[in-house]
Amino acid sequence: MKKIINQPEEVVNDMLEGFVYAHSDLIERIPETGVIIRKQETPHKVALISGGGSGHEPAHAGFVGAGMLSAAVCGPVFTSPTPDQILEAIQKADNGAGVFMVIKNYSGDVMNFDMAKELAEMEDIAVDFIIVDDDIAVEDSTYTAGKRGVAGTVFVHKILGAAAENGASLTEIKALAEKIVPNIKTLGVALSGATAPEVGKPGFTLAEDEIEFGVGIHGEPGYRREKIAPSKALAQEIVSKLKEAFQFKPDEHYGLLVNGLGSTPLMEQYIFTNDVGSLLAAEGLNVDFKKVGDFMTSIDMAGLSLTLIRLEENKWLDYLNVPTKTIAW
Amino acid sequence: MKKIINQPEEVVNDMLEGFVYAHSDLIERIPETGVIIRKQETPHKVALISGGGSGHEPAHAGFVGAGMLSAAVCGPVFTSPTPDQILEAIQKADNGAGVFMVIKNYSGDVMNFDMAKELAEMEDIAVDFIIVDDDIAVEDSTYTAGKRGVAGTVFVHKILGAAAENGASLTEIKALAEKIVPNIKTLGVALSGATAPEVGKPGFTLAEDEIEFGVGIHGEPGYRREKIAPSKALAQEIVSKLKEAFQFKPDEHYGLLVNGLGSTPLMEQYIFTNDVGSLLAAEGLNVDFKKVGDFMTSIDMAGLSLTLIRLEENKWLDYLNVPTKTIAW
Amino acid sequence: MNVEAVKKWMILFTEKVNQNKAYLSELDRAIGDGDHGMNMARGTTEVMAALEAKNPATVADVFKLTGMTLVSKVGGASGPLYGSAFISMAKEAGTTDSLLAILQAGLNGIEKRGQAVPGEKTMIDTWQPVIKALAAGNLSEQTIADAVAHTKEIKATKGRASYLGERSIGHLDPGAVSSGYLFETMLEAGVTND
Amino acid sequence: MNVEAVKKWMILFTEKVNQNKAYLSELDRAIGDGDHGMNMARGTTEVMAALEAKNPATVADVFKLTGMTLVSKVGGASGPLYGSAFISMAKEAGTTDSLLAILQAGLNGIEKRGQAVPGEKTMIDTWQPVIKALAAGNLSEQTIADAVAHTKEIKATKGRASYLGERSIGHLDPGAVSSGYLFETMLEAGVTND
Ligand SMILES: Nc1ncnc2c1ncn2[C@@H]1O[C@H](COP(=O)(O)OP(=O)(O)O)[C@@H](O)[C@H]1O
Ligand SMILES: Nc1ncnc2c1ncn2[C@@H]1O[C@H](COP(=O)(O)OP(=O)(O)O)[C@@H](O)[C@H]1O
Ligand SMILES: [Mg+2]
Ligand SMILES: [Mg+2]
Ligand SMILES: [Mg+2]
Ligand SMILES: [Mg+2]
Repeated sequence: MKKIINQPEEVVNDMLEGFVYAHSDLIERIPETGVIIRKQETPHKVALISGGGSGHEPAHAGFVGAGMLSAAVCGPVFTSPTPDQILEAIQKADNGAGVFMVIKNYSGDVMNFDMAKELAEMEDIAVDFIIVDDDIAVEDSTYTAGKRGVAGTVFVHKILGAAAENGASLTEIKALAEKIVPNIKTLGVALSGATAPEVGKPGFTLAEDEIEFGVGIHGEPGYRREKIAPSKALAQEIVSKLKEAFQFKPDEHYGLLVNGLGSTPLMEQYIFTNDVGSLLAAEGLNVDFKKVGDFMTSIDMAGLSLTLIRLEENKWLDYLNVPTKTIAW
Repeated sequence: MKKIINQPEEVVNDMLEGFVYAHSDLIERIPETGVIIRKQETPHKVALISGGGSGHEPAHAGFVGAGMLSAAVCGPVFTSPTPDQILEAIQKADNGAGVFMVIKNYSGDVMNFDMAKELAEMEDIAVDFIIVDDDIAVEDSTYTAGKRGVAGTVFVHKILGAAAENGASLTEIKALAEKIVPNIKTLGVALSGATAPEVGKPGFTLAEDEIEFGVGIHGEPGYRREKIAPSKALAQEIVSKLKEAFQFKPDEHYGLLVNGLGSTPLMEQYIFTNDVGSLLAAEGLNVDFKKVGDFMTSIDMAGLSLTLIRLEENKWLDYLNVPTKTIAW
Repeated sequence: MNVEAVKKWMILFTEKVNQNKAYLSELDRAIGDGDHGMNMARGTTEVMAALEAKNPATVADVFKLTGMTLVSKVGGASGPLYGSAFISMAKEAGTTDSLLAILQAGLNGIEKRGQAVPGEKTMIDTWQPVIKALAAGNLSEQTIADAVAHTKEIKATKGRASYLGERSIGHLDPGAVSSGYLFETMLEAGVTND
Repeated sequence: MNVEAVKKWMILFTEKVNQNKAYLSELDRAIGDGDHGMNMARGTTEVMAALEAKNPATVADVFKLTGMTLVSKVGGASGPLYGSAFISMAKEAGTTDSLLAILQAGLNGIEKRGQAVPGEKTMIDTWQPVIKALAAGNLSEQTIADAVAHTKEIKATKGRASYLGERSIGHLDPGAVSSGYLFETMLEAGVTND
């Protein structure tokens, strides 16, 4: 493991200190916690909070700011934050209009945020939440933990953040969340595993000519390993799976997010984007919104994911387009 | 080499196509060229252009837009673009107020941009330029090619871009450029070499526990190889070299840019930023501007660089802070 | 139930977890994300510090402090699960002295929090057979070891390991192993039903 | 000077560069950025296409088309340098038939464009000795080979290799090697002073 760090146990603290140092105009850290909170909160609006384990930078702290999150709760690397930390975020972010939590579907995140909600309700803070489960690599069934929450979560932050900034109530945000989440789907491909600093070795290893489709953002395994193929072929595989999941119909409107997993250069991300664009055009889809870059990473994993959102309402596109004052959107 | 690409010879074209597909609201490509040009140019202002070999994404095309560049000329990977391509950019970007070129100090870039200038002048377009040589890893002397131009170039784009947007004349921009460039200095450290797709293997290789200080952004060698050390120690080495080059005096005002070289995750960049911040504070410096992320990469090189700009005038800070409409600033 | 025995139990459990920190993480690396040892070691070490600092007087208070500490220091899936177990055990210990009833309350807490049932390759697959054996009067190191070992054969349907589907078979569940330590040290500490 | 011989020269040079593309890049990987073979192959191949398409009638026109094509297709450092060389040679060829004067004009073009002088480990260190030998009437494959080989001993002070300082010693300069091919094929094609 070759990393620019100090003590592996201190990576999250050191990183958050650097984050606050670099962005003190926009955000601050609640002392002694992993909570990053925006400096100027719009009064009387619903507070939107998110979080999870660290290692997904710029998520989630990079999305704290006007038009997106009110606060992000940063747990240890790949480990959900604890309910007391989430509670701190809820208490500080609440403006009296209630708090909405965006939770990625991982057992740990769901349980910890749920406990925090119970604690907050004991203090009469109105809390609601949505569980994002956009990763179509995993089969959904009532007998499993269900699909995982991955890069599509960033669209949820953006759209709900814009709605909250716009004055939507907690009930309205919940309703909007329940409408958009089923319309967001993601599939990723990894070229290498991620190395968590305290673990010191990659979560999985791939041969020099191997890739894996459908990996999660914590090194969870995917659905198929195979020989590396040209970008066009990777795009083909991923788009075809998304096509099946969405049941593409010509003339539908979509937004796309090509998301680097941590160590894949922009050059490759744009080449892949180009191939995806051709395939979506061939399906007769309108792609009204596009975003390319590192948004929800897996530390130093090489690879990328493609997220599509079906824009069932024009309003969603407006929400995606409205400017934010955040570090990473 | 494991990369998400199609034909290695086509990477630049494919990437530019993806770039245009993703950002058609802001930029366009001059057909059959590697020139990315902004869609809405502010009338009657000096056009600012830059460019060089590809492989430094998001530089330079990511900085095309209101408040920064008018156009970026993208050559083959790590190879300067040719004078005819640069001429196209000059011709299309010119608004009648002249064209200012920001050139990184590499023999190839200097010669090709210089030839383009000669060609443009034959068409009565007023062209001036600055050569950026911020890399203090290389000794400057009249007997060498001089210091290289690296990540500090992004500060030049930002400051001159803001000045141009503000209506500065070609002469004023030249004068400003000559003032700021000697106040910008950069030093980098690599954890791995970069692999150009057509070359297929890294420009240099480092052992699993080795790093190299002072590498250039095309895999040019640095000044020292040594065992990997904690982030604090890397920051110490780099800050001490910058201290010597600037001759830090307490209470001076600086801006900083921590720049990832391509495959180094944000987690590491922020940890390093935190260590740099402590060292600069200990020197009694005021750091009024901070930027962290991938700005001038070297394809998939692991490592980062630290750029400091001494803010001799308040105006420079204002120029750094004014918002842009670009993809990557 | 003797409060000193319960404290000893917590001490022995912490030691056992810390001795096996790397092993637990290694098990988790195979079918999860490789942090279960780190999570449990961090949590139990904090429990030790809290118990020393506050020196709770009753069994219920020991369990409560343990549960609250685990909830606020472990994170991940195991934090809320072990935390909920101990908090439920604390509530039960306030009204009864029966180890069986207390452990059953703990299991209920886990099941409620994690929405899982026996047979899904989780810590529940240690807790449930242990409680059954305790009820039948034949809880031993062997019954615990058997329960833990049995998780190897199960296909995971909850927790991170469920993403592996069939490929989770053949691996021990890390949470089941750490729960095995919990019950082994319970026996060692002499915490018994009577 | 014979226009057919000059065209043959360009064809042979293109072939030689393409045969040695990997070798030139390998030389550049050691002390530069590994693309000299790619750059020169791309450029000369385009020169071939341009010469075939336009079929220029005079020596000056062949040089001019070659120079313009190299300038607009090679990029990097070698593009403007070789381009300037051929464009200067074209100008000279318009007024004289002397190979010596023409090559000297080419060298002047390189020196002006690159601001370098002999002894800096660049292509100039092939051009200059070759021209000197031609003037003395003893240009041969051997004098060319010697000039190229000599760049091994020089410390680079221009171009990318200069960043290596002392470490550039012991390596051939890629541009000097490709210029070696230029003059070898000039002899092969029978382009001579008379
Ligand atoms: N829903 C659940 N119900 C019961 N136990 C669970 C559940 N989900 C996970 N577990 C247990 O938690 C263990 C993993 O804990 P840990 O690695 O600390 O958390 P994480 O999975 O968040 O990294 C699993 O081995 C399993 O025993
Ligand atoms: N200033 C200069 N004057 C003359 N020749 C030069 C100069 N700079 C570089 N060269 C030549 O160019 C060659 C490198 O060309 P190439 O690799 O194609 O370009 P780049 O260095 O831009 O990658 C060197 O080997 C050297 O011979
Ligand atoms: Mg975890
Ligand atoms: Mg080059
Ligand atoms: Mg785990
Ligand atoms: Mg080269």
